[in-house]
Amino acid sequence: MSEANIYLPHLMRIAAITEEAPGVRTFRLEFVDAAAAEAFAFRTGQFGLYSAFGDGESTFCIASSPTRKGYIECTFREVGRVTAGLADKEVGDIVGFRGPYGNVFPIDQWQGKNLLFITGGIALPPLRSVIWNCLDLRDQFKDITIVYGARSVNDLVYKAELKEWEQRPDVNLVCTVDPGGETPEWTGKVGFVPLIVEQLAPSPDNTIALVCGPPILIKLTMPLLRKLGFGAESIFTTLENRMKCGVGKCGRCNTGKSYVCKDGPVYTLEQLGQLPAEY
Amino acid sequence: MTDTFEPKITAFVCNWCTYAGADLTGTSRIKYQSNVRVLRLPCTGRIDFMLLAKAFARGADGIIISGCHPNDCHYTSGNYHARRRWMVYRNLMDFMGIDVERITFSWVSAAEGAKWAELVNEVTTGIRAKGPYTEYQELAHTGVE
Amino acid sequence: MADTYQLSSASLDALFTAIQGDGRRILAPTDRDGRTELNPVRNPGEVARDYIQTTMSAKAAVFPKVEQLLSYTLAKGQVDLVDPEPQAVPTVVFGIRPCEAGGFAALDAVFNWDTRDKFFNARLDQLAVIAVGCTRRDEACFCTSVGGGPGSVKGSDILLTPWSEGFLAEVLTDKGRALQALAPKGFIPAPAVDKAALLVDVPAAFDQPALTAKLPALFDAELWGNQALRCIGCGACAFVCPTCVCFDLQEEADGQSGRRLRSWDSCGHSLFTLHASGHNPRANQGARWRQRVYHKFSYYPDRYGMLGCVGCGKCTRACPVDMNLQEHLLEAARS
Amino acid sequence: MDLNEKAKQLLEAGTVQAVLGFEPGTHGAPRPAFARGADQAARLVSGPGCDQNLASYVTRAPVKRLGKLAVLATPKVLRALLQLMAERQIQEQDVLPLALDAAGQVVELATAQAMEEHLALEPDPVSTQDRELLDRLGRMTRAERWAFWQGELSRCVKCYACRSSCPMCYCEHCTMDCNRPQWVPVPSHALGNLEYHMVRSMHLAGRCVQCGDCGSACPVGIPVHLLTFNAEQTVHAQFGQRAGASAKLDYALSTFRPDDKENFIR
Repeated sequence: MSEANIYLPHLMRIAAITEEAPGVRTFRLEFVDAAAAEAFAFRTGQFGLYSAFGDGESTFCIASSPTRKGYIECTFREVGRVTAGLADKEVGDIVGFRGPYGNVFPIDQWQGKNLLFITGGIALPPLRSVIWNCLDLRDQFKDITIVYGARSVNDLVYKAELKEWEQRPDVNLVCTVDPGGETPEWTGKVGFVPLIVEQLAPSPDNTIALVCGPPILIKLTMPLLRKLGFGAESIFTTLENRMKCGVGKCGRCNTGKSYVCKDGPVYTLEQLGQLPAEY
Repeated sequence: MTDTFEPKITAFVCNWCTYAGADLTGTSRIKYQSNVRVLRLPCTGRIDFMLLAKAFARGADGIIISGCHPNDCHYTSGNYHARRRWMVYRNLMDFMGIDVERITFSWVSAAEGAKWAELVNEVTTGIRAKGPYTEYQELAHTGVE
Repeated sequence: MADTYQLSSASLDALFTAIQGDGRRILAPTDRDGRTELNPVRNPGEVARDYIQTTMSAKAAVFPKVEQLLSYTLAKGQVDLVDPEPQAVPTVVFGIRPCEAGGFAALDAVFNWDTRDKFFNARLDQLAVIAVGCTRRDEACFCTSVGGGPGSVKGSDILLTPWSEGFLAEVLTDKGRALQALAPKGFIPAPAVDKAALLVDVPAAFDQPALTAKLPALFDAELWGNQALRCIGCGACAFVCPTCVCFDLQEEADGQSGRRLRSWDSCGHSLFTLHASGHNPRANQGARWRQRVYHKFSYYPDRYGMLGCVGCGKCTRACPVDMNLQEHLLEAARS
Repeated sequence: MDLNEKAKQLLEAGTVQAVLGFEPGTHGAPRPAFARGADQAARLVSGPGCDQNLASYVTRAPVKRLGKLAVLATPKVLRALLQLMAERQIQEQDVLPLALDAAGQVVELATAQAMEEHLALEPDPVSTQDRELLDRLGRMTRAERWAFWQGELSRCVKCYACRSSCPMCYCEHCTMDCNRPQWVPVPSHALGNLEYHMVRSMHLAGRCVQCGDCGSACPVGIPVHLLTFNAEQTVHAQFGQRAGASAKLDYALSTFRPDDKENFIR
């Protein structure tokens, strides 16, 4: 018998499908094989390759928290062949999952710190995993602030959870939509995420910032945080490189000497500074 | 050839003429062999040469491709474009060694129910004699380790 | 010191026969239709005579251009997944050059970094390499600039050096000794011979460690864009290269059954890093050409402690527009 | 004035920002080169071995960003430029073709008409090697032709050098790069190779200027140029037009004549 086939996915049954926003869905996946379910463990920040059998594999983060046992969740937007294949699936259908891959958000080093989450659109899923992980260990962290924006109210994902975070006294949620994206009933802010962060002017003291979003959000938010005094080693992000194997071999995610699927996807701004701007 | 071989014939037909012609074949109670699988397209001008290639790759042993006679096209010039395309494609396939005799090009009008039946019967019998197009159907597994 | 023998042409015949008797195929350079490529051979007579190298490399013996990683059948709510056993044919590659023999280590470094690739390992296990030292070279060769040489033993199980009417044979590994054991009488202890004198001279062209140290600072130099103006963005260099390991995973399904195939890929192609959003971190050919150089001469040493290039020059010979790697590396070293 | 002086003059006067020609490369063999300053004009060479179709660079973004281009115009380059004009990819003023007369003196062909007249003088002969292979193929049975092409295409690794070296393959997003639907399989197994080369040849029917660069670019020596030549030959024989003959040529497969003759439609 030869070695294990590192490209062989686990079979997962879709337990639940949530429509998050136009073309954006969340799958709750449960292992078909009980032994695999038992053996499976991951840490927040890790990702996987999800198979729509017949169309291929796509890379998404594991959007659920490791503290929630028995299932994993992923959130994706229908943009290509595989995500369209996944979007056709119904509850009970089988998809594939390979993982967990990549490194982690080091939340065990953030005890007693304030956490500042800054994200936009469907970049919330990777940070949502961290948020729920920290909320399930709430007493280990001081203030938790979440700045989350989307193009319009309808484009906000995890709408139910946003309400839950809003009502929680121990979470400071600042929700915003791009100008023109608001609805009459909208009570949150209106403005681009970097602008809202500037208005919020969060203090860098004893604070870890997690930033995740489209290149434009990263481009505007990072210098702002630096200006506010955040150290490059305390700003974290997760990269979205093109990936195929997820195990550091196929070469796609190679950026500088780093393989984003092995050495990332989680990087501090300081680590990003050592990589060539090729991500 | 064991007599159990029943060829799969794929027919790409235009909606306005040949499909209607085939319909007429049925209403005229004219019998023809059931090996043909009819695919209806708006016009022969819509029939991309890759559809033929995919048909062979997915197990067709013979192909019929048929539409309105020149000057009868519902869209005026679809069949004229198709004709030019077929002229180039047929030569290219032949040059590459693909068995172009497995592909029958034809004009069948909406009134030619009998011609449709005759076409299908003749093609089916011919392909049955030729046997399955295995050399093409094996391509997907050749060169994979 | 490896055990060195002399091997006559007749003994080589016997070795070929014994190897095939042991159920192994022999791949060697052959001259057919004006091309020198690796093909199955039965006896040394079929092996090409006067060649510098083959066009395609021997990597295909361990990393085929297309291989099936898994297959499945689909039914409503049910997937039957099949994990295939790799079909590793016991193989002896004969007659490749020492540079190329050194390439397998670079492949192994990636395929077994942290996780192990069972397909590659199954084939590498079944492979033995009998390289033949170089008595000819051309302007594309630069093995001595990257730690190799016309008589380098790295990566070979047996290294033959053309000598008088037969060969000097250095048996270097267990696999080499296993081959020797198949036809032991042919291996006669050899007198001390100056091997270098029998081989072509390949003066080193550039100081590779200095170049590797210099590359990070050269990342944003215009040099790469200027060189790549001529590059047409095909994959010829990557696909002939004995150390290029990048691959693509492709899904092919037909109704109720499907398979996942691995095939060679190239960082020279624009799609290689294209995001679903349309963003492409390497949007122009200059960045892609630079990636080829940096991956082999900067990232490989950083990550795997070895180079991703053996200086064989296959990429230069195969390139439709003569992107001469050695020449462009020299230009970078001097800039 | 010879090529080097003309290039120097054009670059110094700023008439063009780059002169695309050939320079000596590995083993002295000519390779494409951009002279982007008067000082680089002396590098340019011409004559035997300068037979790559430089027109394949003309539609590329990095080359367009250089500004106005002069290009050493062998007959195959002129045919490709005219075909690119016929397909509205470039206009007369974008490129300044520099043809060389028998004495090696530069003839500027600033207009499409000048290019067409110059071309009429020098048709490109089919090489003897191609002629022999085409004759051999002509004598083969269908099964033998199938075996021949399956043998040749089995060596294809889909490096796409044929596509990348073709002046007429300028599409931003090639059919091969689309995966919705995945028309042609990406891996280079027998089906993927056959379908790729079939699509490539069909997409060049009536557009291929028969320069042969795809065949010479192939690292494993597959005579893929004979496939596009076949498609182009049919267009010439059946529809009486030849790609690259004029800047005002209609695309053969999007025009027709009601009386197009064929002998196989029942």
